[in-house]
Amino acid sequence: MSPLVRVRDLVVAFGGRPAVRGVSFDVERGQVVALVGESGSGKSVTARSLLGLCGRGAVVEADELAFDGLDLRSLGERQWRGLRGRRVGLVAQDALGSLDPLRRVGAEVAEPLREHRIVDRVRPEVLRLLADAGVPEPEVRERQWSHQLSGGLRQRALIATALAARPELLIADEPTTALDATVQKQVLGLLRAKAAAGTALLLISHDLAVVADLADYVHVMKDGAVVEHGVPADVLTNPRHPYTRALLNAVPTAERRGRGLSGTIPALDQPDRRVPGRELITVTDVVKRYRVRGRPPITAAAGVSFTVRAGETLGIVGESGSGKSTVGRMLLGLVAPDSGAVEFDGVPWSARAGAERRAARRRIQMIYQDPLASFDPRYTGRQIVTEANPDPERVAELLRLVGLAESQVDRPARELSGGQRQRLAIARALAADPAVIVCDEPVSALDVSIQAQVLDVLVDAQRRLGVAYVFISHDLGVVHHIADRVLVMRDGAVVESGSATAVLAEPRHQYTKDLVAAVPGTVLRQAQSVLKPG
Amino acid sequence: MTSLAIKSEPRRVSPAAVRVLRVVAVRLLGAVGVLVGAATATFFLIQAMPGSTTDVLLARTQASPAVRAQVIAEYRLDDSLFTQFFAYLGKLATGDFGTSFVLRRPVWDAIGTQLPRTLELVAATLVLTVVASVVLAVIGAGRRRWARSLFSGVEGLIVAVPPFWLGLVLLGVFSFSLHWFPAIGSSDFSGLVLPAIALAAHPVAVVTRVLREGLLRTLDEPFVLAARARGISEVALRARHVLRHAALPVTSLLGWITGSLIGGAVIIEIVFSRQGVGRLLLSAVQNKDMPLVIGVVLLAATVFVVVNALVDAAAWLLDPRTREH
Amino acid sequence: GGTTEAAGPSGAPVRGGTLRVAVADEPECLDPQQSPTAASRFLARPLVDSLVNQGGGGRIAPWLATEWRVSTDRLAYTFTLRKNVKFADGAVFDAAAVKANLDRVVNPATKSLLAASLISAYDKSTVVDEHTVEIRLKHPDSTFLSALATPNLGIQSPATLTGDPAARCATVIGTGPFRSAEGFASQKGISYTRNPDYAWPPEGAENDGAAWLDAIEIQIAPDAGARYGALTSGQVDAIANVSPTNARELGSTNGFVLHSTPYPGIPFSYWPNTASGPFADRKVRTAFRLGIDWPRITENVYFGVYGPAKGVLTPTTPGYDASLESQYRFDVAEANRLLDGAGYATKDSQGYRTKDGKRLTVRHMWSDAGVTDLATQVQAGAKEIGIETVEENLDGGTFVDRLLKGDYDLIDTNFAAPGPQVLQVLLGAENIPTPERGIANNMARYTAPAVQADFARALEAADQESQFKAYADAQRKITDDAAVFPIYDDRTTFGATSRVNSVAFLADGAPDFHQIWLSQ
Amino acid sequence: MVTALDTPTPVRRVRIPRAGIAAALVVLAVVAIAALAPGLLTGVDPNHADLGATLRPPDWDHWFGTDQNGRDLFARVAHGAGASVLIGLGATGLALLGGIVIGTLAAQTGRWGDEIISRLLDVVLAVPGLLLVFLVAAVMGASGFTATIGLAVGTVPGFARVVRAEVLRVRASTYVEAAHGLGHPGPRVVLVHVVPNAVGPVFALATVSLGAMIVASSSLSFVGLGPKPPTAEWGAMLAAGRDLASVAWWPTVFPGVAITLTVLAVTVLGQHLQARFERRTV
Ligand SMILES: Nc1ncnc2c1ncn2[C@@H]1O[C@H](COP(=O)(O)OP(=O)(O)OP(=O)(O)O)[C@@H](O)[C@H]1O
Ligand SMILES: Nc1ncnc2c1ncn2[C@@H]1O[C@H](COP(=O)(O)OP(=O)(O)OP(=O)(O)O)[C@@H](O)[C@H]1O
Ligand SMILES: [Mg+2]
Ligand SMILES: [Mg+2]
Ligand code: NI
Repeated sequence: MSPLVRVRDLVVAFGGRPAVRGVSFDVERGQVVALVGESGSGKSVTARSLLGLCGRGAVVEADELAFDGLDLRSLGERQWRGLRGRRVGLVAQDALGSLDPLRRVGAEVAEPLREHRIVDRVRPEVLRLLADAGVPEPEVRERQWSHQLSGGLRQRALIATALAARPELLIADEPTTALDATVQKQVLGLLRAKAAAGTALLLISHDLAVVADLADYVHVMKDGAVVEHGVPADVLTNPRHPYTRALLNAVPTAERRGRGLSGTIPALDQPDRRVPGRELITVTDVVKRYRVRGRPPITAAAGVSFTVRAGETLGIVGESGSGKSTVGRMLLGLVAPDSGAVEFDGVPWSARAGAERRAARRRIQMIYQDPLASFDPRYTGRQIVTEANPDPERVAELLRLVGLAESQVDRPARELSGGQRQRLAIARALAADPAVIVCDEPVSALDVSIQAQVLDVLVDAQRRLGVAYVFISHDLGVVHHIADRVLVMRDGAVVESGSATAVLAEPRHQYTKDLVAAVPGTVLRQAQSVLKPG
Repeated sequence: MTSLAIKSEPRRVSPAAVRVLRVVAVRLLGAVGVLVGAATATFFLIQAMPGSTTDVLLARTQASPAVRAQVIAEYRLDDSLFTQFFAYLGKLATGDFGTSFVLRRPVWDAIGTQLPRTLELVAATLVLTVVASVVLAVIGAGRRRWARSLFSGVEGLIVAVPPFWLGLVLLGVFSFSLHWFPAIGSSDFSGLVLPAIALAAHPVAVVTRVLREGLLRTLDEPFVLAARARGISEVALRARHVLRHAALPVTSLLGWITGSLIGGAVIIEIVFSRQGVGRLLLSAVQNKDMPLVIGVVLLAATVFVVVNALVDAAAWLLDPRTREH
Repeated sequence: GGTTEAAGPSGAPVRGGTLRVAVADEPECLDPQQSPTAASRFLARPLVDSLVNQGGGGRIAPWLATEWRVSTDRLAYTFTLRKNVKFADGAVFDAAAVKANLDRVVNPATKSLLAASLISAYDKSTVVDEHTVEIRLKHPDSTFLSALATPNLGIQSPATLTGDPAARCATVIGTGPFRSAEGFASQKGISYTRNPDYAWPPEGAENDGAAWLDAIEIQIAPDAGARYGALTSGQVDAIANVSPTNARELGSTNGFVLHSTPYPGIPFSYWPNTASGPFADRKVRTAFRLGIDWPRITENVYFGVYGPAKGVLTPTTPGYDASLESQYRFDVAEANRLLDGAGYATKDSQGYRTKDGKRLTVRHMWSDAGVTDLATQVQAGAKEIGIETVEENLDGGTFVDRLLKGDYDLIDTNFAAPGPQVLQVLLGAENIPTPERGIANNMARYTAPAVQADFARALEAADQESQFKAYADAQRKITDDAAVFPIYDDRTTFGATSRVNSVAFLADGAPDFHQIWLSQ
Repeated sequence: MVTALDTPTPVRRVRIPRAGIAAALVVLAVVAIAALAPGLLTGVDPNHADLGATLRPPDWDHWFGTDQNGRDLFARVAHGAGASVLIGLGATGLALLGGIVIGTLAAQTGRWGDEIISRLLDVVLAVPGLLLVFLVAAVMGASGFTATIGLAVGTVPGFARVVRAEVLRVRASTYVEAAHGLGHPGPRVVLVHVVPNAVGPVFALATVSLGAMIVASSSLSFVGLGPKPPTAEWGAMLAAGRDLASVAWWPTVFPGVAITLTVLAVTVLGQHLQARFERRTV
């Protein structure tokens, strides 16, 4: 029997610029095929060519582009519509925006049912689909709008819409990007069940860990072309292409702790000689509640206590909304606790005012998840750092330290790439000669390979300058990689703390155990343990 | 891996009716405040006009001193400003807008006879604006770049033509030369056509642009891709998904436009010799007919307040996201 | 096409039809007893009749009063009233009605802005019998009968006089040839229907019965171009106040006729402030009058529709003295000589005359945008003889304020009136506007005793001949004194399709709807 | 008519052909010369009435013909640029200044100050722009100055709201927090980071609204509430030429074309600038 999908030498170009160049792959019935690769490598475009929805101005050419023997290259609009939703379902990349915010969730799920006249009575089917997709209380959810649903629920509702007309192929484009580890686990489970039930699955991800656990076959893409393919176990343990190897190396995990991830900073291969110094920050029993009119108050910090020592890295992990950022902002004195105290250098923020407070501020800096938002849009890279330290030599030195070339820093920051922007943010933070830098999800928005570079820069700077980090992240791998000590937060409270290895390798608290267990990548971890460094 | 996930917290809020009532009450209070403010500002502005009210009222007439005294006494023009002001406010509170100095009849009556004509014009203009913009925007949205440029060029041109000049041209061509439409008067539908077109030209251009850009922007939204991926037709896509989104910014824009149409109607009413509040106001201002001027200002402000309430209600209906607050 | 002064009937009149008219101005109040505007007179005339009628040549003719007697001290007028006259509401016209009207007009509660001052001499009325009324004056007033002839003192149904005067701002009920059920709607207009019982037109009227027209519909259209468009596009049958450009065009368009008649009274004129400023000097005034080519300006601005003025009164005004016309000539040399003589012999760098280093500047104050073009051209003309005119376009409030203070050099106005008595209204010493007196019409602030004496003589005059003689003397002195710069003779214009027949004008320039008829 | 007084026209990026921008620049250059130094375009006095040459059609001596008073229309159209454009510019400038100051004040004076200022703005906003100008004209007398003030007053609330919202947005932005984190004093942060970043949108809005202001100012003159005669002003010239339309086309056509071209050029350029601004920040 011929494969369900057969693609040979697919080329997609936008305005003469090819985004996909010569991709070939097959998807068999009931098979999970994965496309992995960094951002912009052409994964989404490749997948969408199966629906004829590559976007305005796309020119699609292929030697073969067939679905169940049907030649997709010559389809008219009507035939495409018969295919879309009915035979091929799409869970589009931007799950949070893929449900029409002005329509009820139920209407969205019902749309393909009505369009393709799948059932006579739509509502029971909608409820069944929602329940199937793992949406609790479907009767309630069906009547809600997407903004009333959490990210995980939206993702599941979207999957329900894609599966509504019982397609033979489901394309899932980054189905878990925006999700917490625990929710991610549930969604992946759902997809796995669908695949097991016979639906073919084309899975797209930049996350090797996700792919490795789920896929029967993997295609690694770079710059619009497939550079390597094979069954996951093969590709991950025995990468032939340097790109695949670099990609694997870049994944931060406990196993790679203390080593460079990107291979760009040789100094990191020297042993780490840091010794934690005196206590810089003491947090005692802080409580913070947010009151929003018409709702019960939210406890973002419920009696949190900890210390930060000079030169160490304290990791804070926890799911979204657990109060990580709130605690971070309290360290900077940006948020005043309702009770309890945050002492910096032995003096609580509440006791500092005016010039003294401003001077203390300089000694504790912050790095944000979205670095661009933290730069004045009118400033060039150099101006941004100069604002923190007027000494041009020191500025040049720091820019060099974070690996920014002279040619890059005299441009507006928005013209820099994501990784470069984050390096600039690090340079600015360092320019104030701080004792502590609070990093709030500094690498969450970055690709694995870029993330690796930024993490390396952070580690390098710490080793050279002895600055302490408070490193906030929901990514256990990253925290495990960089942190000396870890706090695990849940609903504003610290549920567990201790050395990184102790907490994350042998969690004691049930919540931590769940978190750790939810992290995908069993296959990947096994693979990495056999992978040779370098 | 980002932290965009939004927690769905159980919403434990006061019953919807109570919430709506509170919103309505707050709005009403705000509206009254705006109206009182407008009345106050207008009252003192008018008092700042040069020349005594009596002189302006009796300008170019040969009223005898006895008549003069009568006018002063009847309109209490010899009271102190503040006495006049509070007396006026007091009457306003009871719904009494006073009597026009010049027209010698209740302000409400004077406005009431002209108001329907102006409202007619404004309503016709709004309908025309909405219909024409939707049609033009939908036609203009799917086009190639050069066609879009052409569309926006024409829009720019329309916005640049002063409406009164457009009115004159329309009159010259369609009334004076072709005799298709009446040259004066406002009694029937055919008399409404040209003024509505002249008044609607600007709004149509502006709304079309906003709507078309809304359409284009919405067509880029991820949920459009998702909807297309379900196999729905382009027509259904536009009708069910896209137009509503594009209409969102337009509702608030229409609110603004309705407010400004009252001002624009003044000019158009003059050009087309139409009955209306605009001409009433122009002469009231010239005659320093204080009660009448305040009456018209209050009317316009009321329209503004009401329309904006409607716009908010429309947004509330159209966009469930705004219902949270 | 064509132009008529006052068309006679063309063929036999036909009854029926509705005449649609567009007019420029609307009154703020329909009732002419209250409103001072010409618009209220225009719109009320078809509804109300007057005791007497003033026809061509200023002659007073019987109307609702069939005859009258004036006492020798000229303080008592006894009117004999026409019988069988009915108001539109069915009430009977009688002596009590006349008394009620006049008493009501002078009652301050009516807030009459013109009518009351027209009969400022009025003392009281006495009902002698049902059809005889005696009116007493406080002092003799030779303008009294003319005043009674205006629509401002038209007789209205007594029942309507008792209530709130404001009610009559919409509906006026009189004995006229037409009646209006809905009355006047602001910005819209008014509709009239024929009064079928009408049988009491003024003496000498061509039509001595009910009006020919079934109905008249009057629409308000302030813009001249729009009115003209409405006429030429067939939306209306006639328009009042045809703009000069349109008037010229209409005269040469087939199917349309421009009906026009000069207004009696005072031409449109510039009035110098003779009390202070440069125009206090008679030489400067005379130079201003002689040195500007008024006829040419009039031709430029009004396209020959209005004729240049040749005297203090318009030629059609009774009592007009034609012998003075030669004085109103264009003579730059004489003007310059006079100005040199007045001490303005030197000129500054911009070509304006100076005296003691001060430029000869006059300030022209106005508040009506309609005179802009005229003012512009007068300014240009004055510059030719070295006089600078500063145009001061003021808002109503400031205008009145400065008028009362006499803070101006030039001001413009015309004044339609049926007879030479108007001279006193505009040049009588008692009519100088002052803060105490309020607005009045002697804007020249003219007080020459000899002229005032002529006015007094005219007022006392026993017969029209001696009255006119006194006014002729006044005209000569005013001309010699250059107390006014007449510019053009205003005309009333009425453009109509050629279906509209027998268009004639009343004394104050309004068309006489009673005798107009429509060809079928 | 929709004027800038009333609508915060949300105009999005429209790609304007290069030729269009060039043409707009040429038009604006000519208008600018006419507004600032009309003597460079014509040596004729716009108020010189040649009583012997009234209402002449365009010819070699009078490119645009003469008006009823024998004044050269080319000179009047050229000099008219000053009135119309300067009123538009002046009103926009005043509105910008007022909008920025009031908007910043509203955002910075805390809850009560904000509430009071916002409610006052609401009052002004509730009165349609043109009505407001009528009122101002009635109080201060019709003149170019009043028209400027009236238009500006009507526009300030719209601008102030935008500025207020922007200041609030910018103040809550991460980069302002970062600047505070560097230990800079509050006022410095407001002046160096908040205000400059907050005024961008209102400047973009102003470039677009300038065109609408010019249209509005000519509308005012058209109904007699603009600069007084004999000042040459496009709207007033149109009004004056209106009665002559049946005998002479030139008094209405040239000023009308002048307004339209100017506003078109201003709008095109405004959109171009706005597009550039958006590209810079997005
Ligand atoms: N509609 C379009 N017009 C022009 N270029 C496009 C369009 N869609 C995609 N591209 C370009 O094609 C390339 C591949 O895009 P694609 O979305 O397939 O990347 P991806 O691998 O899915 O990346 P990511 O992980 O960020 O989703 C990119 O350079 C992108 O800019
Ligand atoms: N300014 C605020 N006003 C009201 N509620 C707030 C505010 N800031 C945070 N919260 C609430 O406090 C809780 C904790 O928020 P916080 O940002 O600290 O979580 P987090 O752990 O950083 O989550 P994430 O991983 O999504 O960034 C959340 O429920 C959030 O909605
Ligand atoms: Mg993608
Ligand atoms: Mg956070
Ligand atoms: Ni991630």
